[in-house]
Amino acid sequence: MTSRVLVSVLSLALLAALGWAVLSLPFRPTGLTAESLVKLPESGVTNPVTAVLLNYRGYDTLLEVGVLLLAIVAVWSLRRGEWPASHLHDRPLLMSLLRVVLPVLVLAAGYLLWIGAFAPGGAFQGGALLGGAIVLVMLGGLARRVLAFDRLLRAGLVLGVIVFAAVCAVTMLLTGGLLQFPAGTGGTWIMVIESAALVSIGLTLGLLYFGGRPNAHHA
Amino acid sequence: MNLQSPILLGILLSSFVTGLVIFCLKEESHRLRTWLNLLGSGVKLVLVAVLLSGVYRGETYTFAIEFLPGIPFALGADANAVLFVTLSSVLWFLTTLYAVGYLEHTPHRSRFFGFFSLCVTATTGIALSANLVTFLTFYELLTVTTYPLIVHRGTREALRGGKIYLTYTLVGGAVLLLAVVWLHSLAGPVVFKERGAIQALVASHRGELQVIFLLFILGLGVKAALVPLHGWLPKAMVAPAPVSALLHAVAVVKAGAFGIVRIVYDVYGVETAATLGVLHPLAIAAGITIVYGSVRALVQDELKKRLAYSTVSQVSYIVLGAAILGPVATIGGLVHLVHQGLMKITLFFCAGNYAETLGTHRVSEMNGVGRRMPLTTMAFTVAALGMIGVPPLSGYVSKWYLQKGAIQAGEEWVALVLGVSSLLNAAYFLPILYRAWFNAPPEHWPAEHRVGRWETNWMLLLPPLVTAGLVIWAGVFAESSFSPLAWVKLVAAREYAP
Amino acid sequence: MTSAWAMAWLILSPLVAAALAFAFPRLGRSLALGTAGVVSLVVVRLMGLVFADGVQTHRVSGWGAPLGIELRADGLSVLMLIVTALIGVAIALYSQRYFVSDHDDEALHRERYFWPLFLFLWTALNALYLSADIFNFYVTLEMLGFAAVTLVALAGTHAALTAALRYLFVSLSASLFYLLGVGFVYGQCGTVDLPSLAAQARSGPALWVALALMTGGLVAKAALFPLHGWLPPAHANAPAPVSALLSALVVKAPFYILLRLWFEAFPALMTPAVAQVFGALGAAAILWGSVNALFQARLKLLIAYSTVAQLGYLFLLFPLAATREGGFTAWSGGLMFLGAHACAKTAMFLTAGNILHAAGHDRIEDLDGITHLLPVSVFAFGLAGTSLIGLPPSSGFAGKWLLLSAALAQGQWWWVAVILLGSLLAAAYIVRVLAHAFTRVNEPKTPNPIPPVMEWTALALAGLAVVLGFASPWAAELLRVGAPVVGPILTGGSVP
Amino acid sequence: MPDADYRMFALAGVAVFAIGFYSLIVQAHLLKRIMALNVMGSGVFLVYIALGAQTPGPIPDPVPHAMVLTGIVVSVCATGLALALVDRVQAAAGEAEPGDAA
Repeated sequence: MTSRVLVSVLSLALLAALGWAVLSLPFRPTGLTAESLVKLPESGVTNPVTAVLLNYRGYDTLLEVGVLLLAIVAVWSLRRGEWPASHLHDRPLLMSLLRVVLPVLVLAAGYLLWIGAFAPGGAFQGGALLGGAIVLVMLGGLARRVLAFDRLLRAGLVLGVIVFAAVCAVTMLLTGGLLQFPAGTGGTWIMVIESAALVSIGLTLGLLYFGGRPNAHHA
Repeated sequence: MNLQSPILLGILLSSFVTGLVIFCLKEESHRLRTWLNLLGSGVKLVLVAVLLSGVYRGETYTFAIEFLPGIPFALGADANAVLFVTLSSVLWFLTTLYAVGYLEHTPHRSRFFGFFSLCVTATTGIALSANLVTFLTFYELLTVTTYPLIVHRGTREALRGGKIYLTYTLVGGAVLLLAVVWLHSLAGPVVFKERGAIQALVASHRGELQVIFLLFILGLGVKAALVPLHGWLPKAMVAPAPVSALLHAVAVVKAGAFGIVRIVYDVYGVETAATLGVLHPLAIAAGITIVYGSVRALVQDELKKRLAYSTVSQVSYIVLGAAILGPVATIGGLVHLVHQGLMKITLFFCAGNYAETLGTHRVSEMNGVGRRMPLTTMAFTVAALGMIGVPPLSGYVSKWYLQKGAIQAGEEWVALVLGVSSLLNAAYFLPILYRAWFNAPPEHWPAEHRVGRWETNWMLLLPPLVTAGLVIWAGVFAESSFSPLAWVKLVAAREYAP
Repeated sequence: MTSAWAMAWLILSPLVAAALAFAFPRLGRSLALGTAGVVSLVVVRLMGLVFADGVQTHRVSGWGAPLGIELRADGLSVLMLIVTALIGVAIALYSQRYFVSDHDDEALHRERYFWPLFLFLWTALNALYLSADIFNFYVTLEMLGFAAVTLVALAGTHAALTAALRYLFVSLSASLFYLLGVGFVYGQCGTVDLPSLAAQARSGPALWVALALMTGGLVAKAALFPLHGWLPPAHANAPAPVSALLSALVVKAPFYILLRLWFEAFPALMTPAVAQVFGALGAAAILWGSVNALFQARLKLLIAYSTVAQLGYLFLLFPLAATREGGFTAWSGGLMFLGAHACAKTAMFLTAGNILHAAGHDRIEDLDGITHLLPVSVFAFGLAGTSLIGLPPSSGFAGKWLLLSAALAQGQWWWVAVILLGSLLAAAYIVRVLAHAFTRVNEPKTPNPIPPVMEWTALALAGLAVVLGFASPWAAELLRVGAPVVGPILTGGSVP
Repeated sequence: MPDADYRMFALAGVAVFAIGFYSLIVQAHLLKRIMALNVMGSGVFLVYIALGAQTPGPIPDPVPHAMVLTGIVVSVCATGLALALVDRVQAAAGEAEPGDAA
């Protein structure tokens, strides 16, 4: 227990230092709010957060989409997806529910993607919904059918990275700058990137829930 | 350093490339390996001959490429360099021949001859280095390439010997590195040149220069086997005979002695060193080593051990020569660099022959070997008498100059030391000669096997006869215009030029 | 090719290749080889540009700091990129044969996933070395960490998995510390762009805490003593090429960020005390790591502990480069040492992999006569050893020489003692291995055959580690471009 | 209301961070340690949001906002990876209790 005492002392010291730092920060930090609003018209979107994510700091997001793909690669390399037998045969009740809910979820995901340009929302939020939809489908007992399309799944998972990279290449050919969109076309490019990302994010989240590479007797 | 002389690089590559090629050879391809060895050492010999005549005619050779920022990797051929490179290339040729004969029908010969060639590359590199960093480079290369030769037999004993050798030499190397870096931080890139390169600093950094000199002597003294840093040498006797021969006559021990010569004459400058007051302690250390080595040699029954301690003693003659101010002593020390090499390699060749042919390793087993192996024993006798300093053999020449130089410099105690050591030399060599010639041979030798129509394999017989011949030549024709002595006089003249 | 395109190629080609290698598992090997080729060519081009017209910067999305992210390539970045490419090519070649050694499903599975993970690792490193944005550093660090951990786990043994998990926990918590630090920096300075931070040259308690948080995280990732505990098991139990990647490259990335933070962004906070503390930890790492290496029973553990020790030398750069006189000498010395260690350590781990493969074990005591089985590999091990010990003319020697001359010029003799002692200890644990290699055995066992490429890659890298010593003037030249530490290379006082 | 003082949230954030750190060290159970990491992460994100809200101007600073989104995605991936690895470790450890696996 001496170790616990030691660690708690350590954590308290850490807390003290951190609190001190917080309080010694300038009361009104000079953020980048003004700057981001000034540049907003050129960014191609009107939602400043989306502008930061896909335009000002779009490069972060490129790598981040890479990290998502890396995560699924890592999980698949680690283990086969296990699936309770109870989830492997159809569940009529849940199925009937899904018939109603799925279209709505997909629609909502699409809506979030679109609205992200002007208001809170975007590929990640939409992707989260899509992921949820996929989880439901699997719980519905369709895991077998979802995982059957190994090729298709892999294609969908890499779609985000590939399209993002392609957009980088094309726009660079046009403007000579990495992720620099031709004037006035920002919105379109962002939409292209986000729609591809939406698919990959949705699939990634759903398959992370499955927690492993498709198993022989699943696929 | 605008003038590049490819010949200097050629001298290094002649053995370096040979070594690399030999590594790649199959174990079975004896003939090819032998020819490569002889070719490599032959080419080196020719190149060195060209160099020698060139320097004699007063041409200058330099070669430099970028190495460390501001410090080139530089080769050069001053008189000292030529002296040592000639010695090592001549003796390498003979030792190669000897080693080929000696190691017939033993395993891992590709490995052996590969490292053997690299080892010689390191030695010639040490000789030709034109600045301290290059010298350090080859000095460490020598350490590394000698280890596999010492442990070649792979026995527990060999490995222990190798470990002790590395412990001594690597620690010495670290001390040397410290000395080199420190001196550079004071003096900038240190290039070897007659009369020294650091006089300018004496006034401002006297104390540091003294400490650095001490570090240099400690670092180099390990290989030069100065007492008490000599502990590795007897242990390294586990190596095969040709290796011991090379180690004692040209490679490791000699590299250490040569290094001390370089530091005294071409880095500090002997006069500068004298004004720093560091020569006298060095002379005393050398004196102690000379006596101590001889005394220890006296009590060894194992022939190679006796020879090893005799080396400890004899190599310090060179150091002693360097440590006494005055041209005559310098001549004595430098010429002994060559003479000791010739004599000691002869002795080791012969020791190897006895062991190979008759299986005799101990002095006590050597009764009558002279009758069984007259030629070998004749060579042994010449070299032993040379060591004792019997005129007109080469050993006599070096001792005479050392004696004279010491008295000139007013260091009479040195004369005493030399006298004592000569007596001791006689005391541990003459009994061997007596046994060999005048005692009756035993019924049968410990492990005899006849090879060839001579008393032993001709490849084992020829080298000692040649080197013994050289021992006589270097003594008898010492005063001729083309002898080690003549060359060394040239060096001394330049060193003490007004 | 403009520098913008060069940077884009360096980041996008391994990323796309990684994605494709996952989508089409059969293409993994060829994709890796292709990427290796492309990246090497582009790096050379970028080096040319940096030599020709100095530091190269590119404003991603055209905004530029502080709102946007900037990519930047100065001498240091290019050096790191070159080292990465060098090792990357070697690993790509070596692994062509390593994973298909035995044709069971497990081996196949490993190979299928090795390639995309390896390519992600490469992406992360290239992106990290080209970034000039401390938040972007965080993203690349995470990509790096995920790839590294998963690669360790790829070995599949219980030991490897446990080590990987420990590594993951350290890596993730360290990243969070770093991220919190970035948050404070942003709150204080309103930017996360390195040059802008340098321009502000702020100080104050918040920044102290922020820098402490980031440093703590990075030091843990870089396995600096006393936070090195996770490294030996992870590096020793991973597959050989992975061990090489981890020791040669992965631990160097956080060190690189530390240099950027302390020397470039917040030089004001680099007080002599801080510098000495870094140095002291480095010295402790050298001694602790070397001594532990001496007593390891397994070859790969010995090499891993040697990594702990060698990383210590890198941190000697802090006290020696922070001093005005001879600062740049120490700076270039330390970074040359980094490159030297990368080559030597890769060669050693690949050799260990060959020995493991041929002899079926890596117990040092049972390596008697291994020279007869694997002469090339053992020779490679020895060569790499000379560079690790720092014997001339190896690149390790060049690095140590510069560190030593800086230390002597600054009168910090205690670092001199540490460096020399470390070299001797390194010699001790390397000779310990080689001695067994030379031991004569009467009936040498017949080894499993080793694909030549696996032996020769190791030898090539070892040779490189030695001859690169002659490249040290060139390296100093390169490092001078945009270096935060200025001044000449010390060549000592000049003699009339 | 941008002129309000949100530093309380930042303090809460660092507190959460410290708590997470504590349990990361003391917890032996692997799942709890993974949760601890998530707690730490949430603390960091809270600090970012609070600092973003604290800046002057009509709306909160979008940059930390976007950074948090990035951070969340990364931590989701991290959690997924960690869970898979833990499971694999325990499978390899046989019937060992989760606690003793690492």
